[in-house]
Amino acid sequence: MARILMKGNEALGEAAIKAGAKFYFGYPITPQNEVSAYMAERLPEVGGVFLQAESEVSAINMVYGAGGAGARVLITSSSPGISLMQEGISYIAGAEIPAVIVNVMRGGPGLGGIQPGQADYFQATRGGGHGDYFMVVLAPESIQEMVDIMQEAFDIADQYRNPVMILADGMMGQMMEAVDLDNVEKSDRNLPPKTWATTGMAHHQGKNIINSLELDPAKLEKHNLDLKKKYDEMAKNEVKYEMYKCDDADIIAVAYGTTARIVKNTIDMASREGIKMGLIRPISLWPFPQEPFDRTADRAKAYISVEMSMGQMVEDVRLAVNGRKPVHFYGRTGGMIPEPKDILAEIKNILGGVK
Amino acid sequence: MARILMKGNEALGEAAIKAGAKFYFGYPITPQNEVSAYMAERLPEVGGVFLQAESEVSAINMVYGAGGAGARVLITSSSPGISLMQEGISYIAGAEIPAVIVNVMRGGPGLGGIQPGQADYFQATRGGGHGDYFMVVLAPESIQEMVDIMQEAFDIADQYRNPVMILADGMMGQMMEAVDLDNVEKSDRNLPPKTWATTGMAHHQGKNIINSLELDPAKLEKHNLDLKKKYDEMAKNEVKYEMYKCDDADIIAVAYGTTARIVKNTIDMASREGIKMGLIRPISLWPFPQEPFDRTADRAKAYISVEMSMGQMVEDVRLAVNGRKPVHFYGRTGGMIPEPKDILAEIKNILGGVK
Amino acid sequence: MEERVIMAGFGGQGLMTIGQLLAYAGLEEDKNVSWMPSYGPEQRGGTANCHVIVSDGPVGSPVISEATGVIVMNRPSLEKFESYLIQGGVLVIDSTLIDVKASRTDVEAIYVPADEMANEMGNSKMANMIMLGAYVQKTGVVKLESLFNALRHVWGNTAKERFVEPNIEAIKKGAGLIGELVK
Amino acid sequence: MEERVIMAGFGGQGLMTIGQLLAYAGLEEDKNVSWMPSYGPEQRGGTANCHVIVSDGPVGSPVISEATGVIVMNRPSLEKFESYLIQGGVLVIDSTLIDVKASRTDVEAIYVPADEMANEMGNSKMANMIMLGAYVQKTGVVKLESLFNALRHVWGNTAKERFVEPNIEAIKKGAGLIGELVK
Amino acid sequence: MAKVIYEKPKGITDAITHYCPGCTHGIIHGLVAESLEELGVLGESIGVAPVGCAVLAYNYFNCDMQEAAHGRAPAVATGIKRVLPDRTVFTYQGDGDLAAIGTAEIVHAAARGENITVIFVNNAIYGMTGGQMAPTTLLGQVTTTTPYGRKPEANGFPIRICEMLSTLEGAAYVARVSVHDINNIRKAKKAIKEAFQTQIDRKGFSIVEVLSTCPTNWGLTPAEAIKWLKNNMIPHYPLATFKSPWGVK
Amino acid sequence: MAKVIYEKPKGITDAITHYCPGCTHGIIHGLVAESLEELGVLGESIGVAPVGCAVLAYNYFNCDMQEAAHGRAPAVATGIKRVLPDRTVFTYQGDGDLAAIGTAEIVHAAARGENITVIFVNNAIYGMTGGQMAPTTLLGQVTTTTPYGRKPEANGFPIRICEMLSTLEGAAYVARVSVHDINNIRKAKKAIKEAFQTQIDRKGFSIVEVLSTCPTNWGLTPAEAIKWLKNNMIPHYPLATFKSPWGVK
Amino acid sequence: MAARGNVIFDNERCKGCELCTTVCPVGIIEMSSRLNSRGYHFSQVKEGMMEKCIACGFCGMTCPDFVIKVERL
Amino acid sequence: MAARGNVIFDNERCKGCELCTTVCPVGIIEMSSRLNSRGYHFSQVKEGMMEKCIACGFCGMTCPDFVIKVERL
Ligand SMILES: Cc1ncc(C[n+]2csc(CCOP(=O)(O)OP(=O)(O)O)c2C)c(N)n1
Ligand SMILES: Cc1ncc(C[n+]2csc(CCOP(=O)(O)OP(=O)(O)O)c2C)c(N)n1
Ligand code: SF4
Ligand code: SF4
Ligand code: SF4
Ligand code: SF4
Ligand code: SF4
Ligand code: SF4
Ligand SMILES: [Mg+2]
Ligand SMILES: [Mg+2]
Repeated sequence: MARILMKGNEALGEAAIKAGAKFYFGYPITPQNEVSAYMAERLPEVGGVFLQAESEVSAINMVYGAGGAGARVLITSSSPGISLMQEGISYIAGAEIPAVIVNVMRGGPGLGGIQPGQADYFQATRGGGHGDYFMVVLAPESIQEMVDIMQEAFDIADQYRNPVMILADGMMGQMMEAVDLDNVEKSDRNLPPKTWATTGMAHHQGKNIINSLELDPAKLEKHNLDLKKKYDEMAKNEVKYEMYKCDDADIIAVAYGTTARIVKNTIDMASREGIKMGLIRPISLWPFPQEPFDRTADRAKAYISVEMSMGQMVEDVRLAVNGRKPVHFYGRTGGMIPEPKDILAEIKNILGGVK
Repeated sequence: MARILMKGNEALGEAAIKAGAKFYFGYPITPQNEVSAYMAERLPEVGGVFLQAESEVSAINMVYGAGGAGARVLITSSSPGISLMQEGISYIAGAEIPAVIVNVMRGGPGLGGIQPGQADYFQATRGGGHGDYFMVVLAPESIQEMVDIMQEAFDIADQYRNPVMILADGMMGQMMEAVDLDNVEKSDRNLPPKTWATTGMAHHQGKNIINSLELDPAKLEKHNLDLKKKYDEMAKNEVKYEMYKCDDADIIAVAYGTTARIVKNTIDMASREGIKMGLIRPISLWPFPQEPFDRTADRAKAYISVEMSMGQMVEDVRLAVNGRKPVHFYGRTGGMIPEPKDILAEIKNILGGVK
Repeated sequence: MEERVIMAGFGGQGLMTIGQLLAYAGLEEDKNVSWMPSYGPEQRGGTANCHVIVSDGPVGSPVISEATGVIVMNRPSLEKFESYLIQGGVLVIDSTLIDVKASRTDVEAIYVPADEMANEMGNSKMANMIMLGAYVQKTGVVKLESLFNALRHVWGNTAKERFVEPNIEAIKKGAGLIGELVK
Repeated sequence: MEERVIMAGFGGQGLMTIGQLLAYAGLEEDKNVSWMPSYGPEQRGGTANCHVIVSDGPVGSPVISEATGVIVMNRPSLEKFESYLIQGGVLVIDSTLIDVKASRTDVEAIYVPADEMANEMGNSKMANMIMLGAYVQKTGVVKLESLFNALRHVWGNTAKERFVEPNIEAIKKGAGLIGELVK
Repeated sequence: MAKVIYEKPKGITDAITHYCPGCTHGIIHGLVAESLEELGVLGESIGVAPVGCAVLAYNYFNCDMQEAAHGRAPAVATGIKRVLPDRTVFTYQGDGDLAAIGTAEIVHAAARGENITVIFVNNAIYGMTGGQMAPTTLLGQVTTTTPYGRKPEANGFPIRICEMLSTLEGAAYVARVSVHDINNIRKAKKAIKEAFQTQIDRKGFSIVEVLSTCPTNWGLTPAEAIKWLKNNMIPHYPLATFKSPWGVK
Repeated sequence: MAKVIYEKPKGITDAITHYCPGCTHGIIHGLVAESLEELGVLGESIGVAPVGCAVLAYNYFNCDMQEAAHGRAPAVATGIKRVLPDRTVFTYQGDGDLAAIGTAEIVHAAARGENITVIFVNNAIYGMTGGQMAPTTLLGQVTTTTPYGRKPEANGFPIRICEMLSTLEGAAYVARVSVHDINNIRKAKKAIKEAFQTQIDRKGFSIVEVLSTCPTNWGLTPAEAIKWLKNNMIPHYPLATFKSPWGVK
Repeated sequence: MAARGNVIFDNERCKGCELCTTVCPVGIIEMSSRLNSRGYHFSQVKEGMMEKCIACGFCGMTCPDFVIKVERL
Repeated sequence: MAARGNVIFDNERCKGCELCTTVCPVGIIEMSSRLNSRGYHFSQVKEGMMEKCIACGFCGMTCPDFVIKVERL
C-alpha cells in the first residue's frame, strides 16, 4: 500500500492492530480521543474488543487482566489519565504483564491544558508508581516512526514480560503525516510463548498465577533482583537513538519526539549561520542512551537539553555527560512550542559563554 | 512534658495535631494504620475531623478541598496508596494548595509486601504525577525528628502554598522510641495569611478560585514559570542535611531515614577497623543537598549510596558528585533491611578497588 | 521548496478540510507533508486553524512560526496570523467576510470574494475551496490536478462523493481569479 | 552499654508487651531505647516478635541483627533467633513450652519453666513477665524497680491497673530464679 | 415603573460562557445561581466545578469556587464542607464526571449523607471531549465510541443515577428534572432550591439530576436537541422526586 | 463401601490458609470451589483475588488466578473475560475492596452486564488491615477508625450493595446469603452455583453477597462471631435473591 | 388585559441559538441578519412588535446565555 | 435407623476454632488437649463416640479449614 495521510492518534491505533493488538481499553481524554474513536470503529471489524472503561484506573486494570490472559493489549491516555494509572502500572510491572501504554502528553501540572507538552518525562522514565521498576519508554519523532515503533513496543513487551510506554505529545497525536502502514519491519525477536498466561488450567500445564504480592521479604527481594536482571538486559539491548550532524558539532542539543524535529530545523538555521550544531535524539528514553555522549564528549563544547518542560530529561543528559562538559537547558512549557529561532538564540548565548 | 515512648505512626499524628492540623483524610493501608486509629480517636477530642475516605483517590481530593478551604490538613498512606494519589498531588501542586502527605513506604512494585522499603524515592522527588512540579520531601531518621519535622512541614507548605511530603518507611512507622512532643521548636517563618482560601465571598475580599486549569498556553506557561520561581526558592531555602564524620572520611556513604541509622552503626564498626567512613544524610531529599558533596569531593575517595531500594537516590548522588569521584551503590529491597556488616563488606570492597 | 501555510477562520468554514486537501495533494506529488490542527474547546464556534507544510525535504516542526502563506476567512484570524508571514509571503483574504485590508505591505495580499462567489455558485460552503484554488494557483505549491486527484481519492467512494465535482469547480473558480486579480 | 534483645513466640503470649515494658524501663533510667515489632498477617496465630534496644548512646537501627539477648516462648522462635545471638549472649527459653535445648554452646542459655510457673500463680498470661524478670535479673540491663515503675506508669489509671501488682509479682518470680538456675 | 421579570442573576458573572450555542448548561447555571441568591447564601457558598464542559464554571458562578479533578468533585466538596460546615457547598458535574470516573465519590458522598448539594447535568454524552459514550448514553445512541450505536453486549446499559443513589440511607434529597420547556425549567428551579434547602437544614446529601442537551455532539440544532431530550431521554430517565426530607408524593 | 459425604473439594489446594481460626472466609472458599467443580468448569475458570484477607486466595483455589489491585478485581476480571469470553471468570472480594475503593469498578461491571461472577464477602470490617470501618460496618459498631462507634454524622451509613446494584439493568443475578449455620451454608452454595450458572448461560453480571465473620477484629470467639452475625448483620442486610434470570419469588 | 412588556437584548452575549424564538408565546422574537462581533446572528424583537410582549419572561428563562432582560411595564 | 458415619480429621490443618463442635447434632466432637505443630488444640471425636456419628456432614461443611472428611458407612 502507498503512503497515506493519517492523524497520529489514528495511525497508532492502526499500527497496534497490525501488531496484533486486538484489545483496547481506555477512557476519553484530549488530545488522544481519536484513538478511541478509531479503535471503537476498527476493532469490531477485526474481531477485537474496544472497551471504554469507567476511568483510567479501571482501564489500566482491565489491561492487567487482559494482558495476564495472554492478549496483546493497548491503552492510551494523556497526562492526568496516566497519573491515575500509576498504581496499575506498578502492578503490571510487578506481575510481569506485557502491555503497551501510550501517553499523548499535554501541559500540566494538575488539569493544566490540552496543548502539547513533555513534562511527564520523569513519570515515564523513573516510574511514577511505587517500588523499583522500569519500563522501556519510546519516543518517536514522526508518525511513521510511531507506527514502526508500535510493532517494536509490543515485541519488547512480550519478550521481557514488561510494560512498554510510548511517549508522544499532543502534536504527535493531532498532526497528520504521510505514513506507510504496510512496510513495517517485523522484528526477528524470538518471542517466548505465553505459557504463563491465565487461560484456565485445562488449557495449559499446571496452574498459572498472575501476581505481584510476596509477603516474605527474602522472596520479594529475590523477585526484585530477578526484575533487576531483566531491566539490566533491557538497558543493554533496547537502547535506540539517532545522532544528527554530531560529528563536528560544537554544541549538541538533546531532544526527543516532536521537539527533536524542531531542533532539526534549528540546526539548519544554525548551519546557515556557520554554527556547528548537532542533535542527539534519544528514541528510547529509558534506557537512556549513553553511547552518543561518550562519542561526542571530547569534541563538543557543551550540551543543551531542549524540552517542552521545565527541565526533566536534562538530568539524564547530566548523568550521561557526568561532568565532562557543561550541560544547559532550554524549555517551553504549558503547551508553548519551542521555536527554532529562540533555541538558536540560546545556543549563540551559550557558545558565546563557552568560548 | 517528659519523653514518652511512642510508635512512629502515632507520634506523627500527634505532631500534626500539635502543628495545628485538625483535619485528616486517609484510607487504611499497612504499615501506617496506627495513624488513622490514632487520629480517629484524637481528632474529635480536639474539635477536628477524622474522615476515612472510600479510597486514596478520594482522600487526596478531600485534602485538596480542605486545604483549599484554608485548613491545615494531613494525609498518610503507604506506597500503592501514594501511587493512587499521583493525579491528586499534581493537582494540589498545580493549584498551589498547602498540605502534608506522609508516605510510610513498603516494598514494591505492585502489591509487593508490607515490610519497610525506600523504593518510592523517585516518585516522591521527581513527581510521580504528570507535569512540572516539585514538593519538598523530608526524610526523618528518628521519631523525634519526624515529630520536629512535622511542624516544619506544615510551615513550609503554608509558606510556599505547596504540598510537602514526609518520606518515612515501615520501620519508622512501626517502631517505638522516646519522643518529646512538647519541646518542638516553632519556626520563625513569617507565614502569609490565607487570603486565597475559598471560605465564601462574604468572608473575604473578592472571589477566590482554587484551580490548576489554564487553556491558554501562554498563560499556562506563565503559571509554570511562577511555580518554577517558587521551586527555585524552595531549592535555595529548604535544604536540610546532616554530615556525620565526614571530615577525614575516605569513603562517604549517603543514606536517609532509617537506612542512615544503620549506616551510622556501620561507621562505628568501620572506625573500629580503622576505616575512615562518613555519612551524608540528606534530610530534605528534594531539594537534594549539593553543599556537603562540594565540601567533601576533594578529600573523599568515593561515595556510596545506601538505600532500601535497587538504586534510586544514587542518581541524585551522581548528579551532586558530577563525575568528581566514583559513586557506588548498595541496596536491599523487598523489605529486607541492610545490615551494617554487609555494608561494611561492600565498603572494604570499594576501598580495595579505589586504592 | 518548502511551503508553510496557515489556514484560519471560524469553525465550520472548512479550513481544516482544505488544509488536509492540500496535504493530500502534496502527497500525490510524493512530497513530504504535515497537517497540524488547532484543537481544544476554542474550536466550538470560535476560531479554528491548521498548519500545513509541503516540502521537498523532511518536515521539521509541523507548527509554523514563519509562514510562506496565510489563508484567512475571518477578521480575528487576519489580525492574528498576518504577522506570521515571511517577507514576500502570500496572504489570501476572504474579502466578503473581512472588510479590512492587510496592514503589512511586505507581503502579497490577495483579496478573494470567496463567500460571495460561493453563494453565486449556489453553495456558501465551498468558499474554502475557492480560497484554496486561488492560493494554489498563486503559489504553485502543488498542481491543481493534484488537488483534484486528492479530492477524488479522499471523497471518492464515500458519502461525500457527490461533492467532488462541484468542489473541483470551486477550486478552478478560485484559481481562475489569479490572472485577473494579481496584475 | 547497649543491650539488643529479641523477644519471640506465638501471637498472644505477650512478647510485644514485655518488649515495650523493657523499653519503658530503659526510658525511666534515661537511656536511649527503641522497640520494633514484627508486623503483618503472619502475626495472626503465627509467630510474633519484637526487637528492643536499650543503650547509653544513640540507637542505630532498631532492627537487630546481632542480639545480646533472646527471649523465646515457642520452638520455631528458638530455631529462628538462636543464631542472632552474639557469643556470650543470653538466651532465655520457656522450658514448659519448648522441649528442646539450645543448640549453641557459646551462649548462656537459661531455661525458665515460665508457663508452668505462671499457671501456678493462677494466670498463664503472666508467663511473659516471668521470662522478662529472669532476663533482666540476669543481664542487669535495667533495674527491676524501673520495670515496676514502668508498669505503674503505663498501666496505672487504665483498665489494666489491677494487673500491675500481679505482674510485678511475676517479674519478681522470674528474677528470683536467676540465683537458683544459673550456677 | 418597570418591574424586572427576568435578568441575569447576581450569582452569574458577566463572563460570556464558552458553551456552544443553545447548550442548556447555561440555563442550569442560571437556576443554581438564582437559588443561591434567593436563599441568601451566595456569599456563603463554595462551588466545585467538574472536568467536563462545565470545567470553567468557576468563571461563571459568582461565588468562591474550586476546580476539582475529573470525577472528584464530591470528594473535594467533602473536604471543604468538613472544614466549613456552615457554608453552602455544591458540586456541578456532568454524567461522565459523576457517573463514570466519579462513581465511587458520588456513591460514598451520598452514603455518608455528606451535607452537600450535587447538581448533576445528564446530557447522555461526554460533551467536552467531543462526544464519547457516557454511562447515561441511551441504547442505540451513536457516539464517537459507539459508532455502531450503544449495544448492551459491548457497552452495557445506561445507568439511572437517581434510582441507584436513592437506595442509600444518607441521600436525603434526590430528584430528576429537565429543562426542555418553561414548565420544566420552573420545576427544575424548585428542585434545585429544595436541594440547597436540604443542605441548609443539615438534612444530609442532596442531588438534582438535570436532563440537559448537547446539540454539538448530538449533531442537532438546539431546538432539535430539546425535542430529542424530551422524546428519548425522559422515557428512560423518568422525572421525579425520589427522596425528600419533606416527603415524596 | 464408605460413601464420602464431605471432603475438601478438588477446587481447593492442599495449602493451609492464613485465615484466622474460625474465619468463615474458608467456608465460602469451599462453596465456590464445589460449585465450579460440580458445574464442570474448574479447568475453564480464572479467579481474581482481591486485596483483603483473601489476598492469598490464589494459593487456595485450584484454578488459574490473578491477583488484582485493591478494589480493581472487577476491572481485571473484565479484561480477562473480554479476551476469553468462554471461560468462567470470577472475583472474590471483601467489603472494603468491593464497596469502598472498588465502588466504581463493581457498579460499572454490573451496569455493563459484564458476564462475570462476583463473590462478595461482607464481614462489616477491614479484616486484613486490622479492623477499620468498612462501608458495611453497622451503625454503632466499634472499629479502630470508629473508636466511638460508627455514627452517621461523622462516618455515614452502611451501604447495602445488593440493593444498590439491583437497580442496574446489567445485573442479572443478585443475591445475599449467609454462612452462619448449615441451612444457610446450603442456601449460600445454591446461590453461588446459580450465579455461576448465570455466567455460563451468558445472562450477564452475577453477584452473591455472603455475610461472613471476622472473629479477630470483632474481638469475639468464632462461635460468638457467628451469633453476632446472625443477630446484628442479618437484620440490616436481609437475606434474599434480589434478581435472577430464573425469576425471584 | 395582558401585561405589557419590554425586552432588552445584550447582543454581544447572544450565540444565535434561536431557543428564545421558540418559546415566545406571541412569536415576536426573530434572528437578526446581522452578526455580532463573535460571528453570531443575534436575536431581536421583530420590527415594531415590542408592544405585543406580554412580559412572560419565557425568553429570558430559556436563554442559556443571559442575553435577555425582561421588564413588565 | 440413622446412618452410621466415620469422620477423619487432618489434625495439622485444624486451627482449633471449635466451630465443628457447635454443629454436630449428636455432640461427639471435642477439642483435644494436645497441640498440633502450629500450636492449635485440634478437634477430635470423643473417645469411643464415633459410632454415634450419623454422617450428616455438618462438621465438614462448617469447618473453614477443610480438616474433616465425613464418610457414610
Ligand atoms: C483523569 C481525566 N480523565 C479524562 C479527562 C478528559 N475529560 C475531560 S471532560 C471529560 C468528560 C466530560 O463529560 P461529562 O462529565 O459528561 O460533561 P459534559 O462535557 O458532557 O458536560 C473527560 C473524559 C480528564 N480531564 N481527566
Ligand atoms: C491501594 C491500596 N489501598 C489500601 C490497601 C490496604 N488494604 C489491604 S486489605 C484492605 C481492606 C480489606 O478489607 P476487606 O476488603 O473488607 O477484606 P477483608 O480483609 O475484610 O476480608 C486494605 C485497605 C492496599 N493494599 N492498597
Ligand atoms: S459540547 Fe455539548 S455539553 Fe458541551 S458546551 Fe457544547 S453543547 Fe454543551
Ligand atoms: S482478620 Fe478477620 S476476616 Fe481476616 S482472616 Fe482473620 S478473622 Fe478472617
Ligand atoms: S417576555 Fe415573553 S412575550 Fe415578551 S418577548 Fe419574551 S417570551 Fe416573548
Ligand atoms: S436564546 Fe439567548 S443566545 Fe439563544 S438566540 Fe436567544 S438570546 Fe441569543
Ligand atoms: S458427620 Fe455429623 S454427626 Fe458425624 S461428627 Fe460430623 S457433625 Fe457429628
Ligand atoms: S471447624 Fe475445623 S478448624 Fe475448627 S476446630 Fe473444627 S476441625 Fe478444627
Ligand atoms: Mg455529559
Ligand atoms: Mg471486610
